[in-house]
Amino acid sequence: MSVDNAAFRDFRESLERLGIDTPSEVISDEERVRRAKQTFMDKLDGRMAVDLTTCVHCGMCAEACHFYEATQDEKYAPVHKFEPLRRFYRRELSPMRWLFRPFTRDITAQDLETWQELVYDACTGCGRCDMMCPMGIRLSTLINVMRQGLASAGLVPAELQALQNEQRDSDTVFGVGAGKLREVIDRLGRQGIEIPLDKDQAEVLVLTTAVEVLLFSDALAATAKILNRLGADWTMLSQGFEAANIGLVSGDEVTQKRATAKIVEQAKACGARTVILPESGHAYQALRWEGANVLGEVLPFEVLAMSEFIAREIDAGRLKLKSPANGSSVTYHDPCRLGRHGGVIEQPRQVLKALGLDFREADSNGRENFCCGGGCGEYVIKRSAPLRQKAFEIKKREFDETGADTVITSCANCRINLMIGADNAGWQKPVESLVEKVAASLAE
Amino acid sequence: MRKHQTLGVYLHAQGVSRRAFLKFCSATASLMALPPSAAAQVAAALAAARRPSVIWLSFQECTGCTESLTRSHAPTLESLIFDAISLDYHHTLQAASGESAEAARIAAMEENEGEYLLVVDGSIPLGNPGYSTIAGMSNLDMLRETAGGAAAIIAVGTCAAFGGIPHASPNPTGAVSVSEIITDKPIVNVSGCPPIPVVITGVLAHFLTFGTLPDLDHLGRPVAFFGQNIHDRCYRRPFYERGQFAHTFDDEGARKGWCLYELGCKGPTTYNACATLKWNEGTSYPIASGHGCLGCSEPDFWDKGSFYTPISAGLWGSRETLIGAAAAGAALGVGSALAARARKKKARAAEEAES
Amino acid sequence: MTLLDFARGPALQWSLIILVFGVLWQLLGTILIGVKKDLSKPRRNTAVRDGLATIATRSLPEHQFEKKIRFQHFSGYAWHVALFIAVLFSAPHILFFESVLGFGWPHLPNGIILVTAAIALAILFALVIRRLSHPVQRLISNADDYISVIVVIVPLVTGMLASAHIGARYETLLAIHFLSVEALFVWFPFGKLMHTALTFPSRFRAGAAFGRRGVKA
Amino acid sequence: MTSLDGIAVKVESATGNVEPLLHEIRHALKRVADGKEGTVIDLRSLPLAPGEEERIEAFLGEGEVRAELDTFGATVFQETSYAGVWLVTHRNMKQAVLTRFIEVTRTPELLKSQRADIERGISRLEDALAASSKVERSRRESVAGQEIKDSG
Repeated sequence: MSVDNAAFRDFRESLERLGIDTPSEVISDEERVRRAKQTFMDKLDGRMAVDLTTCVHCGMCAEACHFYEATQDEKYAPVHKFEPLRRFYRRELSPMRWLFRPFTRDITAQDLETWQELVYDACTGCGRCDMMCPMGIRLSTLINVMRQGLASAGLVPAELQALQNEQRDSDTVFGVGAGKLREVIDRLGRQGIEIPLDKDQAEVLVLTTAVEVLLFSDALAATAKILNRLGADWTMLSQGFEAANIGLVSGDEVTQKRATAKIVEQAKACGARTVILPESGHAYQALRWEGANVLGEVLPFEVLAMSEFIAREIDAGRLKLKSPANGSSVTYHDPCRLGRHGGVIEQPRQVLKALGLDFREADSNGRENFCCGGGCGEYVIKRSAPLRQKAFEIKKREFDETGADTVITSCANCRINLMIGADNAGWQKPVESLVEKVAASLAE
Repeated sequence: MRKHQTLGVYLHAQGVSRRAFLKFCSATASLMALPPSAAAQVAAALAAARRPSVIWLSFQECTGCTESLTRSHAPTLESLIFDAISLDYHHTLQAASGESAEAARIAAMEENEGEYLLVVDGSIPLGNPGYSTIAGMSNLDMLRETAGGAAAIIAVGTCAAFGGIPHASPNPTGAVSVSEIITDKPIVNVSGCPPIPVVITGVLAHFLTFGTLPDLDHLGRPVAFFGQNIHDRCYRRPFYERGQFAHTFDDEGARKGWCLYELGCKGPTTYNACATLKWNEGTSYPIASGHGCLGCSEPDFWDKGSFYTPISAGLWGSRETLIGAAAAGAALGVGSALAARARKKKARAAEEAES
Repeated sequence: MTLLDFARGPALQWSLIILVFGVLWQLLGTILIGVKKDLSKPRRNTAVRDGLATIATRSLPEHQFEKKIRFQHFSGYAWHVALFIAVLFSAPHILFFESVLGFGWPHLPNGIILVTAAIALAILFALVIRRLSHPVQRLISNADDYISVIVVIVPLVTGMLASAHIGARYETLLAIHFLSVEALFVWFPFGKLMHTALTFPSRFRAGAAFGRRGVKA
Repeated sequence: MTSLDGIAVKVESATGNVEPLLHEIRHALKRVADGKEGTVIDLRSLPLAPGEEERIEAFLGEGEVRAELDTFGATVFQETSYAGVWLVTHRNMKQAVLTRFIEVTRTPELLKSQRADIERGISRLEDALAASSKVERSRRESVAGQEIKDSG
């Protein structure tokens, strides 16, 4: 069901072409370093300063990282991934900077280039190390500052840079604009699934992502079915449907802010009190937790992930489900930015329980879950494919250990990455969407 | 006793039996902290020893050292050894006075040029020479003159050995020890305030017995007596190991005779024989009497803080300096944080301008 | 002035001045850089409770991670506990603290202190060997790590020697012990030993930040 | 001592030196039994807590022989209840203890008559004998003279 194999092949092929013709900006080494440092200076805050000072170099964070776990290569130790940032801090921002400066090597363009691989190819910002650190250091936020600095220095990997440029310049991702959305909505309409588009006013604004439009339209259909069943006053907007935020993952603040502003503007215009995000981890982080902060204003609506919304409606007794006939066994993969970074951990489990499925928890789960291996835009970087595949083996082993027939998740990116990993490994277990599972079990 | 007689001949002439002499020798060996088996060696050496001339000079002192020696159990072994030397000058003890006393000193120096022992108690003022004089002669001049022909010098008491109480801060007379003035003669420091009398006689006995000075530690003190600290030889040491301490002078621990470390005992850093030789005819010593060691045989013992400050406590200045340092650190911290904020603000503005 | 007088007097005073001065400089200079107010709507308003919980829970074994870090975890516990016992409950130390702070507390017998100090030392050596041999730790270690470990090892060793009166005269051992601790004081504000002061604030903030998103950190 | 007893000081100290000392004595005694050299232990060279010396004394007890030497004050040789273990106490003329030794030997060296003293004794004896024979002779001579006188 749910995934069109031909569409999946096309999508994988388009990924192969991504970034090939992205013009690379010509920047001198000095300028790269200057820009990176300027961003570091802007982004490093007092909390990060405390973290950088309190680190005792115990190296335990390595044990949390799926890339270290998969390769045992010491350079993938999370603490090592922000080493240039630590040096920058000691030289330029720490209270003892003038004391440390003579003893701390300055960062060079070479450093930045070396670290590009470590922070883009070998870190998905999953934050598992944040949970491990005995000092309470939030390593993922420090690595994110590294990404932001590298983005300023023009060192985003070409594939991600291409996506970022596209969203920054034309507000589309993977070429999915209003036309493509309408096409899908029309197709679904013909199947009897009605999606209200561009209503002037609506209680609920529903967003989707390019990946959903291209690959997982069943998930979009499922969302529509559920909202329609609830009789919600909802709409999608052809000028503000894209929940994906490439700026967040590439580290480019301008793109991030622009993508967020667009959603907020549209939501305000239609008077939405609730904005429902599609199955996407980073979209949740971008709007739910960072939206207000990048815009510098409190958002005038509540932001819910679809899984969170469903759980609430079930809990309130508004959404009734029937048990699936076969009672197949499932396990749930927590998307990092929904679970560990987002706090949506219990809700999907409540939903699975309500579906009456034989739910089996994997060895790592919830706040300690292992990343799918391709988050934070990493799955588009061709160079990192072998590394991702090694990390996928961890997921595969854990999923197999549960004995569950199906892997359920609630993030299109996780889903794609797991599917690519499975495809490469010849692994047969289906990776499905939570929303689709719910839509398929709506009580008559 | 004629000066060039051997001690053996002298004692024999006095009708002292060989057995009595051996008793004397084993007691002497014991007081020199030699093993009992050394008694025979001591006997042989002493029998052949010649009677040395001794000149005793007292400078800035309280006569406590002389008192310690002479008020000990006389007539005793110590006095016997004292008898065995020819004390030619000691202005407190000698009968002669005035010019005849000084004449005795000059005579002894001339007669025993290069062979006499010089004993000094008290420190020497280097401030105004008039601070301390004998027969119109400053201590410094008298020491230099008398030391010139001495075979060796015994600095008795902490004043002579290390400057002692006159040397204590602010040292108004500019008092110094013998060794700070005389550098070309062997000097034995018998420190203590006062020194244990048998230690004084022990050193004399050693000189008498072997004609040499005993082995000295890095402060010029005889290792035999100053080789171990009070703490290591203290009978209260087991309490220290068990962590049983008296906290005040009248608490349960004090009554039970527990360790006095917390009450400022300087035993661990004080090298002397008090814990084994004891005082008052072997009766007791300060710790046995319930008071911590003051460390009187160590240099500058008067200036090392309160006698009642434990040695593991710091002798640091004042809480005010620390509060000052804290205030300065806090100011610098706040200042650098404000500077960091300013730099961040600038970077932020530049970021926004460039994007 | 003897070495001990120097160690107990001016060296102690200056090292304490540097310690207090440096710690406040580092602490305030770091924390006061400031954090932007988070404008997102919190899932729950329990920041203080979550922060405090994380301070506690990061000291507990965690199920998911425990199997991989058991050695470091328990050696870390043992090292810190042994160090604290040796530092805080040795009678001479309490007298020292009393001279600085103005109050004291009960102590443990010398033998127990020596054993715990020996345990602390053994663990520290094991951790140093790990740092020198484990690829990750070797990669991420810098001069600070090695200086910090040395300024901690030396006081432990000299303290044990002074307490057992082995190796030199007591006052020399005591002076060296004092001086080594003073070296620790002087280094403290400038290196990773500051984790002593910053770990709990760091954990608190992590707990509060994750807590407002509804995640137990 | 009565006034000191009034103060409630109860010293519970033990240096731990007593038992090792007693063992040392046992070993020394075995050596003497094997015909080897004796041993002298200077009690002043050991740190002892108040009462410990008395404990040693009480442990060793008193044996068959007690000898006293009277020169520069009294010296007492007390064989302990263990034959071959002697407690030797040297006192000065004021009866104060100078030194105390435990001698493990058949006879303490100082108790034996010394060669020099024996030699001096011989000469004194000879002198005394000579003096006494001179007296005898003169007495005899005077008696003989009287007899001559009487017979004359």
